[in-house]
Amino acid sequence: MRSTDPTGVAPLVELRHVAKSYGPVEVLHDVNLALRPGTVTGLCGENGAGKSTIIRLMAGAEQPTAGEVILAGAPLPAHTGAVIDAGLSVIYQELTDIPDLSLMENVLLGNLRSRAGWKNRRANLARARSGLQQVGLGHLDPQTPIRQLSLAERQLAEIARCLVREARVLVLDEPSSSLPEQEVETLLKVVGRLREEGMAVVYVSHHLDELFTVCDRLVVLRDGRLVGDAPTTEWNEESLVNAMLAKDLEHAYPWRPREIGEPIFTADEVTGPGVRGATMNIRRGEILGLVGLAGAGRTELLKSLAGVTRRTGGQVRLDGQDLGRTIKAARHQGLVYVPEDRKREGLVLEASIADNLCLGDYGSVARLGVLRSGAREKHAAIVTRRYAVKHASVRQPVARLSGGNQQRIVIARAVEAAPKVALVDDPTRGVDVGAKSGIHQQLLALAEGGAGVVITSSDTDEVLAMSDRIYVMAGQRIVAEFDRENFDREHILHLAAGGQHNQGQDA
Amino acid sequence: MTYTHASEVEAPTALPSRFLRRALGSPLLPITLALVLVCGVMTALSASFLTATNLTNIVVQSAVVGIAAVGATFVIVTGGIDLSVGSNIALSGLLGAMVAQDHGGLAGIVTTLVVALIVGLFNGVSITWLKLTPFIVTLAAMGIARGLTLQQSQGQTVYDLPAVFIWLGSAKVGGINVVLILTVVMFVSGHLILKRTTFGHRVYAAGGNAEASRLAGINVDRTVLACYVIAGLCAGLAALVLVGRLGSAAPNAATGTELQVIAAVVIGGTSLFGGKGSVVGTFIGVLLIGVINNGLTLLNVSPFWVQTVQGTLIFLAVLLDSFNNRRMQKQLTAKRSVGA
Amino acid sequence: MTYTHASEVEAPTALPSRFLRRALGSPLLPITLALVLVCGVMTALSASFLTATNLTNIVVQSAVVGIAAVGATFVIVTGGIDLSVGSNIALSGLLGAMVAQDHGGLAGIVTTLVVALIVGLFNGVSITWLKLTPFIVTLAAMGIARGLTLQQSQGQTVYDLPAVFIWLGSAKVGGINVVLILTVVMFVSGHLILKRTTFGHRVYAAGGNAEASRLAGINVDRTVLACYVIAGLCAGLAALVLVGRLGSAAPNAATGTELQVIAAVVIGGTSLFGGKGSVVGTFIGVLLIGVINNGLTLLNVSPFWVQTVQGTLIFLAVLLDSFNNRRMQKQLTAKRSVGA
Amino acid sequence: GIDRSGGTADEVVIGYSGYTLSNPFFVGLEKGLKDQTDEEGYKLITTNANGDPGQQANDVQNLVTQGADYILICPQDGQSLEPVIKAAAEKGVKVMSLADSIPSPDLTTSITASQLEVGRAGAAEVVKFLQDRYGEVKGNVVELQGIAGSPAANYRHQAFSEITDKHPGIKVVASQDAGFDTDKAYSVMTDILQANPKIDAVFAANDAEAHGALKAIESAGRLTEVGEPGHIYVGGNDTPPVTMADIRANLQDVSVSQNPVTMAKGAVEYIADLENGGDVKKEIVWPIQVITPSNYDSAEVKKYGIWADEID
Ligand SMILES: Nc1ncnc2c1ncn2[C@@H]1O[C@H](COP(=O)(O)OP(=O)(O)OP(=O)(O)O)[C@@H](O)[C@H]1O
Ligand SMILES: Nc1ncnc2c1ncn2[C@@H]1O[C@H](COP(=O)(O)OP(=O)(O)OP(=O)(O)O)[C@@H](O)[C@H]1O
Ligand SMILES: [Mg+2]
Ligand SMILES: [Mg+2]
Repeated sequence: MRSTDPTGVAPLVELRHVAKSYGPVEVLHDVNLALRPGTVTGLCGENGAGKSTIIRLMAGAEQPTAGEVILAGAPLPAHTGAVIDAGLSVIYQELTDIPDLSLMENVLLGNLRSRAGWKNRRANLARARSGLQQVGLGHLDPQTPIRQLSLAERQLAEIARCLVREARVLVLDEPSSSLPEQEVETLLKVVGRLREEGMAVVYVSHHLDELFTVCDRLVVLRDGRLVGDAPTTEWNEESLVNAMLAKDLEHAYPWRPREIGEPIFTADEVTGPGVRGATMNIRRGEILGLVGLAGAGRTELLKSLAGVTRRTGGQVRLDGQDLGRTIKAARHQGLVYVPEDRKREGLVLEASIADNLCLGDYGSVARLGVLRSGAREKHAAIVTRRYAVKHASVRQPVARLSGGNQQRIVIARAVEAAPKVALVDDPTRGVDVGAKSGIHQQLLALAEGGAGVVITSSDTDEVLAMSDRIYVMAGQRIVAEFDRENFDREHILHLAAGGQHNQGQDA
Repeated sequence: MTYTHASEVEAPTALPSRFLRRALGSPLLPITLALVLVCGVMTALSASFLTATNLTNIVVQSAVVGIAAVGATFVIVTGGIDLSVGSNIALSGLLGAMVAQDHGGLAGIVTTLVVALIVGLFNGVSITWLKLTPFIVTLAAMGIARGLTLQQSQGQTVYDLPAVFIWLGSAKVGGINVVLILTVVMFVSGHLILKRTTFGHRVYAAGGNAEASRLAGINVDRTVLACYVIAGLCAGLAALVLVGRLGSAAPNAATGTELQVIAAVVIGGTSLFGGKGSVVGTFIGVLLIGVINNGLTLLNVSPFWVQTVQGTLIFLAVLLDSFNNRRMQKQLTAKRSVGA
Repeated sequence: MTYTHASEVEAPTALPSRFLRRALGSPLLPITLALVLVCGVMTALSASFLTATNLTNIVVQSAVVGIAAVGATFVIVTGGIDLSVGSNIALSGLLGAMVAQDHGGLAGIVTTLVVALIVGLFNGVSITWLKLTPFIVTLAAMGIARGLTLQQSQGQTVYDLPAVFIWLGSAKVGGINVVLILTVVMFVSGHLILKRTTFGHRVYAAGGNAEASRLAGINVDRTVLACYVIAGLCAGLAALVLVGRLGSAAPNAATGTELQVIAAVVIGGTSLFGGKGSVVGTFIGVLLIGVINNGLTLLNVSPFWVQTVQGTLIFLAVLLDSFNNRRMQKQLTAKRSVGA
Repeated sequence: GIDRSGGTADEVVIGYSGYTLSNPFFVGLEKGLKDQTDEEGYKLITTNANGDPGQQANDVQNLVTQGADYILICPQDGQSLEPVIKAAAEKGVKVMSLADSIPSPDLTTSITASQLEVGRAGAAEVVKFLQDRYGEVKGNVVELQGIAGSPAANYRHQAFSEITDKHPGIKVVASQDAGFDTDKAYSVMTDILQANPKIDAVFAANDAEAHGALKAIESAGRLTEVGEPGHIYVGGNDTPPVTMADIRANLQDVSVSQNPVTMAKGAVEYIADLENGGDVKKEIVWPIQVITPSNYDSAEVKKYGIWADEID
């Protein structure tokens, strides 16, 4: 049920002829946008289209180079704090939590209740709990240090932070990119409820189904220009994709049958932090999927296999040889690991694109330990073109790329290393619909070249669509295995959930 | 969820055990144990160590570094540093002493505190408004303040000071040194401000991730500025203690104190990268340094060996700290996985 | 695509202009301007300043700090710090001198370098294997090394050293001081290692994001360890220069040098948080400090004012740096948007 | 002795608080103390404040805790030790200053060479040198001061100011802080030589500085032996081994020596007198000796003692 478009109501937020430049590049051109109470506006566009930039302008985190932003009839205050006080709250694309603080202090960041400056512990705990409950984290102790939580949990905590602020306008920049299915449902329910309460919501996502489920209106951005703005009912997937990419999307998941060889990688009863037991193998030329619910331990398993965390037991062999205990050794034997948290584990944010692309693997850019002059830039120019990374210069810090383009850098570095085995955690997080298939193509090409590829994703359908075989994880164990011909979504999800339930019983 | 959550365990009846568990789980436990260990060794080796007078002496002797370190904890939690603290102590103490001679002790005390505050303000403003690096700003302030001290004193020690001015550093109230009381008050209030107020929350947030804090609406600049002002004020109080205790203000006073102050804070577990740390930790760090210095004199360690032994003891203490912390972490991890 | 790719702009024919553009766009431009400005003022005020001898003097006087600062740049780029450099210079210089007296200059030189390397190794191993904080480890090393120096020398200066041992610090080759040549060689090779080798790349990566670097297959621990060893070796070379030019090794040599070294590196734009910086910047930082010290002596500024003036000049230089950097950024933005 | 905690009841405990170890003069003091306390059978406890007056106050306090009967202090800044000396005296500890004076009424005695007199002796040699060279007191003189703000530096600067006030012919071409440090003196002197083509004499606040100045003169190519025409006079004080070597090599003109070894021995002998019921004067001024290349072999100097040779 969607309320009718309340065009008659005065807008809460208005962008008038807004433009924004970073150095040489104008990334937003003459954007006009109005947000009305009780409406969810979906903002879509390919990576680097300018979505996050619009959002930073609305938050007061950056100032437009032209035009103005109006909040509730008045010009937007120049400071983020004042904007928040005026009732506009933002969830940024990248996590903005503070790892050393507790969950509670993060949820109530800059927003603690106090009496004459003294924290009101009871009230704050209650507020944090209620915020956490709304996003389905009610079971967590608010005093836990937030660094102990998984990426998904931290993303939810970020949402809880906005909910406790009693905002009138809520802006969510790809809130679902690292969330598993059930959590996305919870999130969409919360957004629906907030709309009923009369809030104006902006929702950014690369998942079209979410946009069609929750949004009243869809606004499309292409190369910094508004190219479409209409009620959701007037859009369909095809027209939306066409507006975003200015072309049709051929086919979403480019899976092809392939010659699959003998096992190249075997793990026998592996245990480690967050892994209670995994026996598995990967074959040459195979794409292997790991399916599980949030916290099932997929990330932890991949980390254990790669030697990122110390394995406490079991045996891992690659190409017939014992795999080294450190990531460095594993890397040397031809294994790459792609982390899910690109900002913290994948990139040196202040370093340039070129530097990030050759990080730790100088084969093509150095001879005898000496970097070849210009080789880094040349290599980067080739790779960024191959992966269609939208950038101004290969010398610019990778921090200045849009989220989806940063993700492409992380993937590109791994794939270009031509590994024997690639462990890829959530490869398309934050990547637009157009580029997703590009990344899938790269992974497929890697497998076709004889490598074994393991993928996980917060989007189970992606894993099912791309894999030749899957393992189901539950309760930090591998509980089942399916070949592609036996993929049964309902059954698999049932096992993933059931596994966890069984595990809970035997504890 | 497969983890044991504290919220389930923390029944209100389990209060004392909860306190115990928290103390045992504290990251400060190992360094505290190291302190206790050092004290134990000193007690065994020297009969003079574990006496009321000597323990009071240790605190009184550590008071200047300690009080300054309370302020430095704030600064370091923001991810900053204050190299000017020693010079600030010298300058504010000297100017206060000069004013005290001419206009009385009270005017002197006010002068000392105002001067110290101005130095803190200079640091804070340069760092937040002018966006200069804390290290260089406070290094420059260190040179400027020491230079002004020399220039104002013309290299001469100022002595013969009014009783009011030296009261803080030399008086006793009911048999207890005022310095002792002041030190305790400073540490307790520093701890409460950092842990129990929203200002303290902002300090940790600003140090943990300035950008995220700014996006969450925290006025990071104002928070950081306040921390440098607090550090300045603490240096002023430390100056009053030092001048009071020595009965004179020397132009070379507190040379090198900045390093001792930062060392105490860092040994106490505060990270130079900001966002982490506590005044309680600083207290333990200050005591550890104080006990080692005091103990080595009591044991009549040859002055030629003192620095080597000091360095080694500090190294061993933090080594113990790190081993214990890692063991504890492992145990905790193991327990979680099993207990689930 | 609406973006100007650097690769499109950089036609191979535009080489000289490309160099110019890069130099003009360098973040080091403003601090270099500050240096030039200070030099200009000194030239105007003192006729002796802009002479070949004096300029040589400046580099020679700055050589100890400079050579040590090359190593410190590596350490600081990893996000670490080395407080032990001054003590390391004293200890390695002293032990080398003692051995040189008994077993000849060559044995002395080897001793100095080996001792300095061992101190660096101690720091590096404690930081990477034992996971201790650089600040505390090197603080402890600073105390231990200074203590050993005192203890070994029994407070005495060692003098009357073989010619070979003091060659590096005192000889001239073809009328040019060997110190000058060594300093230049150290800076150039430090620069090349950091910017042109894969090792240098790993150093920046480790300092920029240790976790991401580790996951990308970089042995972060080994990289960091190597940086501390390099810093140790540089301290050893600095010791040879110091002992050589004084013809003697004093137990209190190089006291406080660590602060000057770190200051030079930080003034040169290297971030104490790691991941950013350059040896070229350090060179400019060293020169800036050297020129200021030299100029103040030439101008015979009163000792009571020297520190104030030094502090003020450093403050003004970095202030100019920060203003210019911000203005430049803005101009660049404006110009490029117009040109785009 | 009074037994407060450590030590046996009849053992005499002597505490010594020094303020630095990295200068041979203080090593000489410690040597004298150690030799003589061994001789008398006393227990000696030594501390080193590393140049920090606050730490020195702590040290004195800690020496009291350890049951010292006598405390000998070589002060960094005498003024700042008054309160702790008072507290020590109140507990019955006899406190004496060694090598430098402390303005405290609670001192039992002070055994010092007047630092002002040391400075004056050196300054008088500069005057004599200029008089010899030009027939009148005139010329270009460099003053290398000690650590700015330290009492010893102040006294020497005061002595130097006295002669420049008295002899307007003396032109002070440079007056800089060389921090009692050889390398700093080297750098500062290098610059001064650069700025001043004509220099007659260097008045250094101690011999560590004098040695650095000599090295700077050497590397500027302006080093000549004492007595040669155009020689730059260098004078300092303390006479540690390095300086003794420079004097013997005929490179340094003058060093004003205070013999720390005999001074320290003397101090312990006074304590022995006190223990034996004797009485000592409130103030004992230890003699000083000017040592030059022409007199170091003389009977006078031999009688006074070249302490550098004793500790080497
Ligand atoms: N600080 C900056 N400096 C320079 N360019 C920037 C900066 N921030 C963003 N950009 C550029 O602005 C463009 C728009 O980025 P933005 O983050 O708004 O994209 P987005 O639509 O959110 O993309 P994504 O879906 O990948 O998150 C990108 O090309 C990006 O490289
Ligand atoms: N070192 C560790 N020791 C114990 N538990 C950990 C550790 N690291 C993470 N965890 C916890 O393990 C759980 C599993 O997280 P993990 O990231 O492996 O799940 P996942 O299956 O990848 O799910 P998703 O990434 O989709 O959230 C999380 O709840 C996390 O808090
Ligand atoms: Mg974005
Ligand atoms: Mg995961």
